[in-house]
Amino acid sequence: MGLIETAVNPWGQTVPIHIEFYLMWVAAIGGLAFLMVHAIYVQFVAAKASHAARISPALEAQYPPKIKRHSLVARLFHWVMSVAMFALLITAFLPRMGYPFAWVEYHWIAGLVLTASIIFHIFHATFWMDFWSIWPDKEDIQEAKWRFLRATGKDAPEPRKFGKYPFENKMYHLVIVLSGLAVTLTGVFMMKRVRTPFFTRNPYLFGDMTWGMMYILHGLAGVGLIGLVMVHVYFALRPEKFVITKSMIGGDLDRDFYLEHYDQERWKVPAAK
Amino acid sequence: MAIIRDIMPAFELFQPATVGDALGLLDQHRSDAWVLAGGLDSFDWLKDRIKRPKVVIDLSQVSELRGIKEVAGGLEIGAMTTLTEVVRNPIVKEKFSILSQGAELAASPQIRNQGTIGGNVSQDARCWYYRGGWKCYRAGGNICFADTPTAVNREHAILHADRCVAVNPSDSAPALIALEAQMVIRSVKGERVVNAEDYFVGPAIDITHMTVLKPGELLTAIRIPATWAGAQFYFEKVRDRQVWDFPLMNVASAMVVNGGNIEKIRIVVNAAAATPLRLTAVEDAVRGKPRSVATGEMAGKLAIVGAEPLRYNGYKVPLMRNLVKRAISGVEEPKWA
Amino acid sequence: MPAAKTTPIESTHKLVGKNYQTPDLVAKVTGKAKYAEDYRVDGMLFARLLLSPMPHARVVSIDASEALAMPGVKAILTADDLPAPADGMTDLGQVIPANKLADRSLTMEPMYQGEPILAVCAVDELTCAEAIEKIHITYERLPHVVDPFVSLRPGGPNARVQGNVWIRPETPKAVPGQPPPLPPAAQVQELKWTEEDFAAAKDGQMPMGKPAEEWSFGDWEAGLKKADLVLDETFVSPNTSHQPLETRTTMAYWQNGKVYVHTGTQSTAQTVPAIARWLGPNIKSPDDVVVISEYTGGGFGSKITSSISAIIPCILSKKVGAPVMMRISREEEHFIGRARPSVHGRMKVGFTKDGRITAIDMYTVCDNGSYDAQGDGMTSGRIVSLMYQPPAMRMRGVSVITNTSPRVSQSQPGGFQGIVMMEPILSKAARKLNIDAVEIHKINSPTGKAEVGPPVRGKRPYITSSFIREALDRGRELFSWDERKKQVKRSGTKVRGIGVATSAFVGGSIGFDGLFVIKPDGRMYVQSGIGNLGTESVHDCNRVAAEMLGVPWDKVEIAWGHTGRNLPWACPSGGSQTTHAMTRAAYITATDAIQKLQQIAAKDLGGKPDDYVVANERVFRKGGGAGMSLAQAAKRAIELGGIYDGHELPKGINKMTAASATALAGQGLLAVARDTMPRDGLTHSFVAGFAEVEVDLETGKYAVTDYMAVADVGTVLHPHALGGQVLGRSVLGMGHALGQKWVYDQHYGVPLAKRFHHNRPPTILDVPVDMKWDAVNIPDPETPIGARGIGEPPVGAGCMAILNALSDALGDDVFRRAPVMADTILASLEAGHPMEEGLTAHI
Amino acid sequence: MADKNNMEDAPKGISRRSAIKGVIAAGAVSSSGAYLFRTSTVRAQQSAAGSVERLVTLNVNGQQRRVDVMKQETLNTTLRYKLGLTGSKLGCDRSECGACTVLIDDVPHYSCSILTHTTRGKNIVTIEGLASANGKLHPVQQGVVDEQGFQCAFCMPGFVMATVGFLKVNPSPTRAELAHGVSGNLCRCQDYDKILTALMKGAENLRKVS
Repeated sequence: MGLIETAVNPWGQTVPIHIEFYLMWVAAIGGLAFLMVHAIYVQFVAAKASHAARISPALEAQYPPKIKRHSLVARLFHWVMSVAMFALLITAFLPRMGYPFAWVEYHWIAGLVLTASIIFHIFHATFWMDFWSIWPDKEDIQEAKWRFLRATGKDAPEPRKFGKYPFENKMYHLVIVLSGLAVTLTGVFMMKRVRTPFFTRNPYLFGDMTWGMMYILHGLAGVGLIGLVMVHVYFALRPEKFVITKSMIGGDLDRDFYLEHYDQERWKVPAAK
Repeated sequence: MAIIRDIMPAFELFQPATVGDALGLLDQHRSDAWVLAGGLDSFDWLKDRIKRPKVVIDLSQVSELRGIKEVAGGLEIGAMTTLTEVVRNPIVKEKFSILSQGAELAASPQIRNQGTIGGNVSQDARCWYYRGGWKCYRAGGNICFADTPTAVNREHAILHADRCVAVNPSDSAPALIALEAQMVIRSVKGERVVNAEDYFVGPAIDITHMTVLKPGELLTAIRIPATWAGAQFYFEKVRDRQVWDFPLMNVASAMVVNGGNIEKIRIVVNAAAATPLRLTAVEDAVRGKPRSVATGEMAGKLAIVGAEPLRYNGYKVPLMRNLVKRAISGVEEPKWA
Repeated sequence: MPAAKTTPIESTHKLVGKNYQTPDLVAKVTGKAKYAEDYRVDGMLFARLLLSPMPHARVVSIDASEALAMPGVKAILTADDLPAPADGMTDLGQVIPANKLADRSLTMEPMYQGEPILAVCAVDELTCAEAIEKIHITYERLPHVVDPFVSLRPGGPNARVQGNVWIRPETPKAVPGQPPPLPPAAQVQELKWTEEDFAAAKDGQMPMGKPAEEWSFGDWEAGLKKADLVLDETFVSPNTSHQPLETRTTMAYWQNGKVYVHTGTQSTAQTVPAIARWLGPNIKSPDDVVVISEYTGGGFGSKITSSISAIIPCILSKKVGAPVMMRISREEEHFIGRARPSVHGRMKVGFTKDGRITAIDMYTVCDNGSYDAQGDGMTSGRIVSLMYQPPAMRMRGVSVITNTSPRVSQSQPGGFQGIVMMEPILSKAARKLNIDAVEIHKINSPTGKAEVGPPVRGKRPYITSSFIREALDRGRELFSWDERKKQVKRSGTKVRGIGVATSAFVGGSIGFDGLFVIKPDGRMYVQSGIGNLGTESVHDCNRVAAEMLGVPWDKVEIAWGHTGRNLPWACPSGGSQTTHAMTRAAYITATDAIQKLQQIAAKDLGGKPDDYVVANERVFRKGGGAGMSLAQAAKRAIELGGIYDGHELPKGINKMTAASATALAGQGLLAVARDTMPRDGLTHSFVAGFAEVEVDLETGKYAVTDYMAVADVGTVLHPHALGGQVLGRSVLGMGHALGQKWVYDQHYGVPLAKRFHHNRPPTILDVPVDMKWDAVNIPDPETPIGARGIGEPPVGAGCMAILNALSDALGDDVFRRAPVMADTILASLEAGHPMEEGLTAHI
Repeated sequence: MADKNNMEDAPKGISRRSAIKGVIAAGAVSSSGAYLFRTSTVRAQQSAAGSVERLVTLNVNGQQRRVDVMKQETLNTTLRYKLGLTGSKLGCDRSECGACTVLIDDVPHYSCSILTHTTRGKNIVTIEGLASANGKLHPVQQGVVDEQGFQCAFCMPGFVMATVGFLKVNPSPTRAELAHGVSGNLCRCQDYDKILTALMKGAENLRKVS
C-alpha cells in the first residue's frame, strides 16, 4: 500500500493521479493520538509553568481592564476561514468515508471563499496588523530550547513569558500557512478540470505528470489539514486556553490574564489614559 | 506493463443453481466477484483485460431468475429473462407494449437471445474513452477525457453531467421507469425493493457506478404494477445504425388520456444523461392539458431547460425537444407510408 | 411509389452471360471451405503482437527477459529480425526501388498508435498475452499530428522526422523503343503553408497553399471566366477502414526450405513475389514461397497481395522451427488492416447556363496516413476529368503524412473521392440552373473514346469505350425517375428526395497468362492464378475458354488458391482489372488450344489446320465429316509431345507460368499463352446510381428507401456475380454516406472508433430491403469477349446517389462532408446553415 | 429437417461406444489442447471447491463430445480449436459481426460471446451439422446455392445459422422480416441484396420439405 495512486494514461505512461485515500485516516488518527498524548502530558507530567514575577501593581494599574487581542476584521476573517475549511474537509472526505452526495460544487465554492479570505488576510496582516507578531524569531527558538531542557530536568535559563502569540501558536500558524497555500493554489488550477461558470473546462492545461503532482500536493495538504484542524479545535477547547478562544469571539482578554501570561515587553498594549 | 487485448485472462468460474447459492458466493467473494448475466457487456471488459475479476459467477443456471409471471394484474420479470423472451411475451405486448418496443430496439437478434433484461438495465456506460480503458473518473481516475476542448463527444450527456459526461445506454430502462416498475434487489442480508427511477445513480453521487447495487447485491426481479396496463404508450429510439447501435437518444411515455386531456403521464428520456431521466417537470406541466401538438411543443421546450451541450452533441438538444414533443402528441405518418 | 424495375440479362453465348453454380460454393455453405485461420498443423505455436501505445515515438529499450523466462514462451521477434525493404520488379523487369520509409510490419519508430513493435511466440495465446504484459519498453515520445491541416500550418508538427508530405519527382522522358520509365519513388519532405494561405479561406472553405503535385489541360482560367455559373465548394470524404470480415490472420511453416503461407490474399499468383520480396534473404528464390489461399474473407484493396504482417509468422516459424499461427484481432485489424484515405477537396467549377461544364479547378488534400504515398488525392482529379469531361481543368494536390494507421487503395481509390467532391456540385448546379439531374449528368458524360487525365507526352490518353449515357437512360426508365420527380415531397415531419450519380474507374489491364490441359479423359483442367476473394472471377473468366472449346462446364476442373498447384501468372485482383485481363488471357489460351487441335487433326486426318473447327468437345472438318474427340486429341498431343503437350513452351510467357506448364507437360494437350492482343485506349467501367431517401425532420434520421444501379461493364460474364458486385459495392459506397468514418482523439492522437458500432459498416437494415441493378451489356470494342471489370465504379455512385437525394430533400446548406448522420442534419436544419466543422479531420 | 435428423440419430446419454469415442476425443483434445488457451501444457488452472469441472460433455451436431474446457473459454474457441469445427468463423470476437453464430437449443447465439461451460446440456448446432449425413444440403443451404448467394462467404455460416434459427420462429417471413431476422450478422462484401434473395429462397425450400 503506497502513498500515491497511479494510472496508465492513453499513451501507456504511468502517471500519479492522487494520494491513496487511506491517508485521511492516518491523518485523523495521528491528530487524535497527538491530542490524547498532549492531554495526558499536561494532566500528569508537565510541571506548572513558572514565570518571572509580575510587574509592579502600579504599572499594572495603567493597563485597561480589557485588553484588545483580535480586531473585529481579524475575527471575521478567522471564522469565515474556519467555516470554509470545515466545508472543504466535509465535502472532500465525507463521500470518501461512505456518505456520498454531490460534493464537487460545494467544494470549489468553499475553496474560492477560503482563497479569497486568505488573500484578504495576507493584505490585512501586511498593512494593518502587527505583521511580525505571528512569525517565530530567534528568541522563540532559543527559549523553546530552554523550555525543552527544563521540561526534561536539565537546567537552562528561565524563558521569558510569551508575546502576543506563543511559540507553538506561531509554529502552528506557519504550518497552516504552508498547507493552506498549497491546497488553495493547486485547488484553483484544479477548477479548470471541472465545470464552473468561470472558464471552459480544460484538463489539458498541463501535462498528465504535472497534474498528477498537483493532485498529490492538494491531497497531502488536504489530509494534513484534517490533523491540523483537530489539533486547533482541541487547543481552543482546553480550559486553560479558553480565555484566548473567547477572545476570538469577543475580541479581548481581561487584564489579569494578560499580565499573568504575557510579557508586556513582547506584547505591548497601549496603556490606559 | 505493455497492453494487450482480445484474450480473456483466466478466472475461477462458478455456476450456482439457485439464487441462495449465488448470493452466498457473492457474499463470500465480494469485490473479487464479477456477476455474469448474458455476458455481452461483461465479455468486452474481460476480453480487453481491463477488468480482471478473480471469480466469475455465471447466473445462467439459476432457473428461478428466469421467466415472466403475472402478479395482481401486473408482471414480475426475472432478471435473467432474455430480451427476446420479454419482446415475445404476449402480456407485455398487450399491456405494456413500450417495454417490448424498447427491448426489441436493443442491440441485435443474437444479443437479445442471450442478453437479459437485468443486464440491459444494469449495463455500464459506453463512453468510448471509458470503454477504451482510459483511466477516467468513471474508472477511478481524476479526469474526463470526453469533456475537453478537443474531445469527440457527440454521444455524450447534455444534462446533469458531473465531471463524467457519459450517458446511460439502456433501451429498456426508460420503458420500465415509465411503467413505474420496481427493482427487486437481494443479498444475504435480505431483500430490498427500489423504484426503477431510483435504481440508477449519477456521477455526482457515485461516479464509478451506474446503479445502486452494492457489492454482494443482486438484481433478481423487476416488478411492473398494473397501474399503466393498456395506457397510451410512445417509444422511440434514434440511433445511427438501424441495428446493433446504442441510442443517440430514446424516449418512453405512458399516458392516460381522458376526454382529450392528459390525466396521468410518465415520461422518460435516456442517453441524455448518466441516468435515464424521468421528466417530472414536464409531467406536471402537461397533466390536465389537452393531448395536442401545442402541449407537446410546450413540453419539449420545458424538457431541455438547463441543457449544457458539449462540442459535438448540440444536436441532442433539439432531438430531446422533438422526441419529448412526439412522446406526448405523437408523430404524423407520411401520406405515402 | 413505384419500386425500381429490372430487366433480365440476355446472352447469346452458351456459358458467358449465364448463371451457374461456382465450384467453391458448396464448400463455403457447408463450412468446409478453409480460410487461413481454419488450418491446424501439429506442433502449431501462436503469436501475438505488442502494439505501440503512442502515436509517434522511438523505442529506446526493450526488456523482455521476464517474458522470455516464462514457460511456454518460444521467441520474440522485433524489427531487428526483419529484412530491410527490398527493391521490387515489374512484370517487364523494371526495378521498383525500395521505399526505405515503408511499413516493415514491426518497427522501432512507431508512426501511429497500434503499430506493432514486436511479436511474441508461445505455445498458446494466453501465454503470449501474459508474456507481453511482462515486457517493459521505454519510449521516447516524438511530435505527432493526426490532422493534415494542423501539419500544414506554419510551425505545425511533422508526422515523420523527415517531414510531412510525399513529393514525387518528375518522371523522366521515355527512351524510344524502351518501355515507358516508371515514376521515380516519392520522397518525404517538409511542406508548410503560410498564414495568408489559411486566412484567405472563408469559413468552411479549404485553404489552398503550395501543392506537391499539379497538372492541367486546356485554358481552365478562360473556361471559368466565360462560365454563366461558377460554384466554389469544399467537401470532405471520410477515412474508412477496409474491415474485411476475415482479419489478416496468417499461419506459416517451413518444409524442405520452402515456406508455406496460409493467408488471406486477393491475388494468388501475384502474392508469391510480394511475400518473397518482403522475406528478402530469408529465402533463396520466389520458388521457395508457397501461398495457400483458396478462400479469402474479403479484401477490398487491403489484401491485394496479402499483407506485410504475413511475414511475421513466416520469420517466427523459421526462428522457432515450428508452425506459427498469428491471429489478428478485430482491433488489430483496425490498426494494421489499412483504410481509404480521407480527402479534403475544393473545386471551382464553371457551367454554361444549359449545364455544360466549361472548366474545373480542383485541389485536394489527402490524409496520407503514416506510410506509403497515397495517390487518391490526384487520382480523384483524373476520374473527375473522365466522368464529367471538362474541356479544361487544373488539378493540384498534396498528400499529408499523419500519425494515423496506414492507408491503401480501397474499392475505387481516388476515383471515389473524385466523385464525392464533384457530385454535390453537379446536383447543386442542376438545381440552380433548373436542369434535370439526369440530364446534367448526361450532358457532361463521356461517350466513345473519351479523353482521361492529363496529357502524356503532349497528348491526352483516351478510354476504350463508354456507354454511361445508355446506362443513365436505362436507369431513368427503370427507376421511374420522371414519375418520382412529380411525387409529393413533404408530408408531416417527413420529406423525400431522389438523387442520381455517375461513377467511373479503371476497368481492366492486359498482358497476363492462361494455362490449361485437356487430358485423355476428355476433361479440361484449368489452372487459375486468380485470387478467390468472392468476386467469382477465379472461375468466371475460365468459362470463356470452356465455351470456345465447346466443353460443357461439368467437364471443367479448376485448380486455384495454392501456388504449389502449378498456377500461371495472373493479374492482381485489385482495381477491377481481373475480368478484363483474365478473360483475354483465357481467350488467347483457348485460341492456342484450338490451333493445336486443328494442327493435330490436320496431321491425323489430312488437310490444312484451317479446314478444322472446334466445337462440342470435338475438332472436325468444317461442314462435318472426319474429326476426333478432345480426349483423342489429348492422347495424340502426348504422343506428339513438343508444343502439343507442353514440352516446348512459347516465348514471352511469365516464368511462373513456364515453370507451371513444365510441371504439367506430358499430361495432355497443354494450352498456354500470354495476352499480347492490341488494345486501343484505356479500359474503364461506369455505373449510374439512382436513390430515394426519406428524412425525418424532427430527428434528422433518414432512410434509403430505394436504390437502383445500372452498370456499363461491357459484356456481362456472370449475372449473379455481377449483381453481387454492382449492389455490393454500391452499399460499400453507401456506408460512406450513412455513417462510416474514423474518429481520433485530437489531443492524444489515438483512434476512438475501433469497434464496428463506432466505425459503422452498414448493416442489412441500413440499406433498402429490395435493391435493383441492371447492365447495358454492350461489349467493349477493344477486348475479344467485350467484358470489363466492375469492382470499383459502383462505390461512388452508391454514396453520391444517396447524398444527392438528401440535398434534393433538404436543400444545399445542410452538410459539407460525408458521412451525413442525424446529428448533422438536425443541427444544420436547426441553425439554418451547415453546422459541421468544415475541415477538422477525424471527428 | 437435416439438423433434427442428426439429433435423433444421436445417442441419448452416453452409450458405451460413445463413451469410448469420448475418451478418444478427449485424448485427441489433449494433443490439440494447447491451441489458444493452454490446458495442461503449461500451468494447469487450479479449481476452487464448488467451481465448474473442466472436463465437460457437449452435445454438438447431435454428438456427445467430451472436451477439456478452460473456465474462460468461449464456445467459439472450443468448437474451432478443440472440436475441429472451423465452419463457425470468428470475425470480431465481440458479438458485433455474427460470423460465429451457432444454434443453442434452436436459438441463434454468438458463439464468441458465450462461455462453453454455459452451454453444457444444451443442443449445439453448427454449420457443419446442417447438411444431412448423406451430404444432402439443408434447404437454407440449398437456397444459397440456388441463388449463388454471398461473395467471400466468411459471413455465410453465421447468416445461414441465424436464418435457420429465425425460420423456426417465423417459417414464412417477408423479405423485410427476414432482414430483421439476420440483422445481427454483418457482410463486408455488402452483398445484402443477393444474400436476402438466397435466404428467402432457402425459406421457400424449407417450407416445401417440412
